Amino acid sequence: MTALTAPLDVAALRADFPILGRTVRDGKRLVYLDSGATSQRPRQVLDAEREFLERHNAAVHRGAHQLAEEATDAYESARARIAAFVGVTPDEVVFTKNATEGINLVAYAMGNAATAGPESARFVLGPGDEIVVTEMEHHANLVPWQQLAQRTGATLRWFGVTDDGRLDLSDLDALVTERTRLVAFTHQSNVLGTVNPVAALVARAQAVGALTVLDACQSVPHAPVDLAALGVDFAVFSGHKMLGPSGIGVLYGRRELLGSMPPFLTGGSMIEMVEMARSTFAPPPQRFEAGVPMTSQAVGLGAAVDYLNAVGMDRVAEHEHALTVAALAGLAEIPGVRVLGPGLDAAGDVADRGGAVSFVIDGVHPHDAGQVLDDEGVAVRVGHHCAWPLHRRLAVPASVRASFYLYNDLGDIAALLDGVRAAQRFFGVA
Amino acid sequence: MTALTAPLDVAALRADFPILGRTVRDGKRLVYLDSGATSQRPRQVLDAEREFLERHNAAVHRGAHQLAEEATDAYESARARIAAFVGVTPDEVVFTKNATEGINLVAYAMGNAATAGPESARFVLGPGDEIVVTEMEHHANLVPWQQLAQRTGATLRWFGVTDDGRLDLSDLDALVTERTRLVAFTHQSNVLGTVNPVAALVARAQAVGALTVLDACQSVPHAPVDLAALGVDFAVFSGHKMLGPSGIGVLYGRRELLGSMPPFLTGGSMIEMVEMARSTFAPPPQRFEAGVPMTSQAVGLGAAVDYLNAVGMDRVAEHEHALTVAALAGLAEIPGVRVLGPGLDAAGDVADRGGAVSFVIDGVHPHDAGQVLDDEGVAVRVGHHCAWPLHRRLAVPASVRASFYLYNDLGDIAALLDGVRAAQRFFGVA
Amino acid sequence: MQLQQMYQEIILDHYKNPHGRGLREPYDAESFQVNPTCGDEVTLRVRLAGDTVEDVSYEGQGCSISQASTSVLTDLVVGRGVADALSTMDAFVELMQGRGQVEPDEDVLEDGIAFAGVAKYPARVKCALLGWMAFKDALARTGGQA
Amino acid sequence: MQLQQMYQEIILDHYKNPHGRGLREPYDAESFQVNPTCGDEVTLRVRLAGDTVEDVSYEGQGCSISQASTSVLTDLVVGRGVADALSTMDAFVELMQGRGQVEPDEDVLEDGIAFAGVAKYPARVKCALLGWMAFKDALARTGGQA
Ligand SMILES: Cc1ncc(COP(=O)(O)O)c(C=O)c1O
Ligand SMILES: Cc1ncc(COP(=O)(O)O)c(C=O)c1O
Repeated sequence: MTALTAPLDVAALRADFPILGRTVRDGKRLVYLDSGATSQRPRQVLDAEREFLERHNAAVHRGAHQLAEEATDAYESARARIAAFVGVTPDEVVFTKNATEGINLVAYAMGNAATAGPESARFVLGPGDEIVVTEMEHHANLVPWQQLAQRTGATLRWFGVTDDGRLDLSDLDALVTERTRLVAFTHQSNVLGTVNPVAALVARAQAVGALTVLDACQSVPHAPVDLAALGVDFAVFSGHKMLGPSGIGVLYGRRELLGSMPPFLTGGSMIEMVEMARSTFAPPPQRFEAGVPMTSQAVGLGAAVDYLNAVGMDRVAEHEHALTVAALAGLAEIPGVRVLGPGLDAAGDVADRGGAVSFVIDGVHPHDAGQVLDDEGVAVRVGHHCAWPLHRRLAVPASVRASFYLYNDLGDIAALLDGVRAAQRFFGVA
Repeated sequence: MTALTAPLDVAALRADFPILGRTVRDGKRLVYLDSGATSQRPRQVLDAEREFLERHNAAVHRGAHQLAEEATDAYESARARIAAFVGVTPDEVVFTKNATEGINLVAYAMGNAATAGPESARFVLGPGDEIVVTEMEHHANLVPWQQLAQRTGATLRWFGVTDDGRLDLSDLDALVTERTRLVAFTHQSNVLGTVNPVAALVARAQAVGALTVLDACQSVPHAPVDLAALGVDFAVFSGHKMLGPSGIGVLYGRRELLGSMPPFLTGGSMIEMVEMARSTFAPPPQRFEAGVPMTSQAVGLGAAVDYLNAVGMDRVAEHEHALTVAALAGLAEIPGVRVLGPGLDAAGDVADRGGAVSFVIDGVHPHDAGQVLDDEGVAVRVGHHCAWPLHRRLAVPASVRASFYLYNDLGDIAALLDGVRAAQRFFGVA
Repeated sequence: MQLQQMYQEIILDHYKNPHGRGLREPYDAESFQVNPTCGDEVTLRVRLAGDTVEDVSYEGQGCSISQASTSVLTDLVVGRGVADALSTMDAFVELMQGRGQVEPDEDVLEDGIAFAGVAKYPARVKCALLGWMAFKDALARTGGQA
Repeated sequence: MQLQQMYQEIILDHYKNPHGRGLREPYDAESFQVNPTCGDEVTLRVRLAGDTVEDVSYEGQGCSISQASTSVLTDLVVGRGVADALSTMDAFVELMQGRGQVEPDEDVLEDGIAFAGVAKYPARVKCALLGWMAFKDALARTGGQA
């Protein structure tokens, strides 16, 4: 891959992240390869949130005093910048506490449609209706749909995964049919790195009139994503995976869908009129933001988006691609290591694959491998990474996952590879 | 009331709150009387969150590396301190994004009980069952129950409010009966300041086997509260109203109830076992905390609780009581001002009343009064304060609310009274 | 004191002596609008004669800003063509959402220019627009007749 | 390198050569336990003779810590009285939850003392307790027989 733009100055970026300067386990340099679970925050994000709290904090959309005005402006300005970051309009962006809540929001709103007014009819599900997911979903994009099916009597079906970690679309037309009401799938697998063919899935879903829900948790932080251009109906992502605060996520919904969808959480700030016996509800996005929201967290996420824009998402993606290729190449050279998900092609490159590299080591349990890596200062994740069915499909109970972000460099990859070899030595398998 | 303890050194406390040092509207000193909507944060809380993010940030309960260990410890230590603050055990404390989510959690879990296993049978609601609320509830403790009733066919009933702003319990036995499955009520009204007789309500609910849900949003921040001693089954409160971060709230549930209640939000970290077709769930509190949680926010709320403990909740309550008495006395002297909720008795004191003072001014709309106050630097809230039915009951469309916290002093009350007089002058009614 | 900027004499005059207040018959369409944060409300009726706004009548409760702006509204639209009234509305909405950056045109907005100061207080913009939203909605409800 | 503290030779020995592994008949009760974060699992059977733990047999997959601790478990409880076995379990649980602050008693825990280092790694405590939780659960399931 030829770099289209100037490469990242990782050393300069790293200086923005205070935590990367610390050491772990008796003075080892911290090699943080767990950004797929949660990313670290640059000073700019921490400062933005603090400045808000020290100067402008107030309840938003509820007060008429100056602080309330300023807080509301900061909150709505963040919404506008975050919306622009993913190519949509502000009224299509709902703040949630995390991506998980966003998916649950859609699932519960669909459940609520049965007892809501006629304008929500298109969301009603029942026996005979089908929801389609994939075998590579994070639990967050699987369990809510299982539960919705259980509550409504709808049927859950799913795409399989091929041995090399791609979605098996061979039965696309048999799986997504006139009975399908919703197709929920991940943009990029948090285990395999696999980037799924959104266009093909959306086209088929649209052809049968099914709604689409995109889990963009692992794509939006790592590459330019234009949700409107992708044509999905709903999408979710989390602030904490993209340099922003924990406690905030985003649900994107197409305007006309949010406009006719019944509410989920109810309470203050999402109403139009309340009487003791009944209530009516505000237009979106307020309809879906009950209670005092994640105010400073929205401001922090706005700053994270500004930071990513300044770096350039194209460059972030290229940088992570280079790290991924290096990791795959390095792991391929270590006997007894098997990578889950797409590997390098004959040219030493790989397409449609992001920077989550999960692997197993013959004779070393992932937990034990992780422990050795930790002892070397290398933070990876071990387990099934909230994708248990995928691990069962790949016939491994668990795996080691290294995941990359803009602050990682080739030295981090080298540390990972050294750690893997150390684990093999420690457990006597090399 | 005789002070039992040394009074607060408000000037010293104020120095901990950076925002209180700012000015508004052309150099006016900020007089922040909107803590009932959201409180301000002391430096100690901001520092705790920042220290966590710069040193220990990681996904909790998901990783085996050192940062993940430290983050998990910080998160669970916060849970333990927050639980102790309200007299309960850590496994009875569920973190939510705000109090509103906590109430919705209980309402939705009850809705889910219909399709969950037999162990959840006691939560199932249907036609003929009744839910009892009060006319003074915040929308957050009203609309979720309206919606649950709508979804399940149960009936919503409610206690009325007397002219002086107390709960009308004259029909307690007629309202809470064998048909009642749940009684939800506020501990302290966010409009009237009224502190409700929890013991009487809990006793009656227990006598008929109904669950109780306490909205403790306005009590836990302002007075010592022992939820276990109160005997309620569930309670909620929000971090942002008690010097803590936005984006975090607490649901307390009695251990045996949380243990048999079906989940609400589903996804990562709340499961026991996941297959494509079905899942089983972790014990509480994890069962109710799906997805990456509000990690740094829990740490911040832990620091807020430490701060409040250091000040002493008894002293906070006494201090606010003194401010409330001063405000009520001062407002009583201004012709044309009518306070909603309990006023001073003959001895110039008032019992069972917290520091939210809402009022109307003859001839000056609350919005206009709020504007004049804002112009003087006094931040109050105007509107129905998310308690629209209560305002309808009191025959006013809206009111002005001043609400107090530990950082307010008698000078702030004087500014409020001056502002009210200024509003009367400006609109030619005095 | 910035208050005078917001509460221009014109606004206070309309507040104290509202024009066209009261609900009148006959009318072609009625709209009820409410401000969800403060409970302020307006019921507004529109009577058309062909393409002309023949009468606007209203009733409601609210702050000085919402009451005055509805009063100004009747001055600006009664007796005008529907298209004309709508373009005046657009100008007023633009002014109100302009954060104090929009220069109002007195020829178009007449007394409405007094609301320029209100536009600097975002929380009050909804107040100023309450009656106008009711007018817009009522016009839409006249449907085929317009 | 702190690793050696955690992975004592005794642990690695039990891991490589587990004692009592395999599922055997007859048994009075069986328990299946899983670690929800990593998918490690154990199926464990208990056979009582009166008040004595006659046999513990097990099968499963997991890391060195969970495998070794289940192996140590069989050494510590087979042939002991139920009450005895449970108090040994309590001592082991106390050690594991002690964050490295609890001094293990070799007379009670024998090879189990090797896990003192694991107690310093909270994320691994669940691994060390997996087999023990299965043992406790299986014992409970023997019900009236015990
Ligand atoms: C009495 C009461 N209940 C519930 C709430 C809702 O709290 P939150 O918006 O933090 O969920 C509030 C505050 O807005 C309140 O004052
Ligand atoms: C692909 C994917 N989907 C969903 C989630 C859930 O995100 P959150 O836990 O922030 O809700 C994650 C991360 O944990 C993820 O990687």
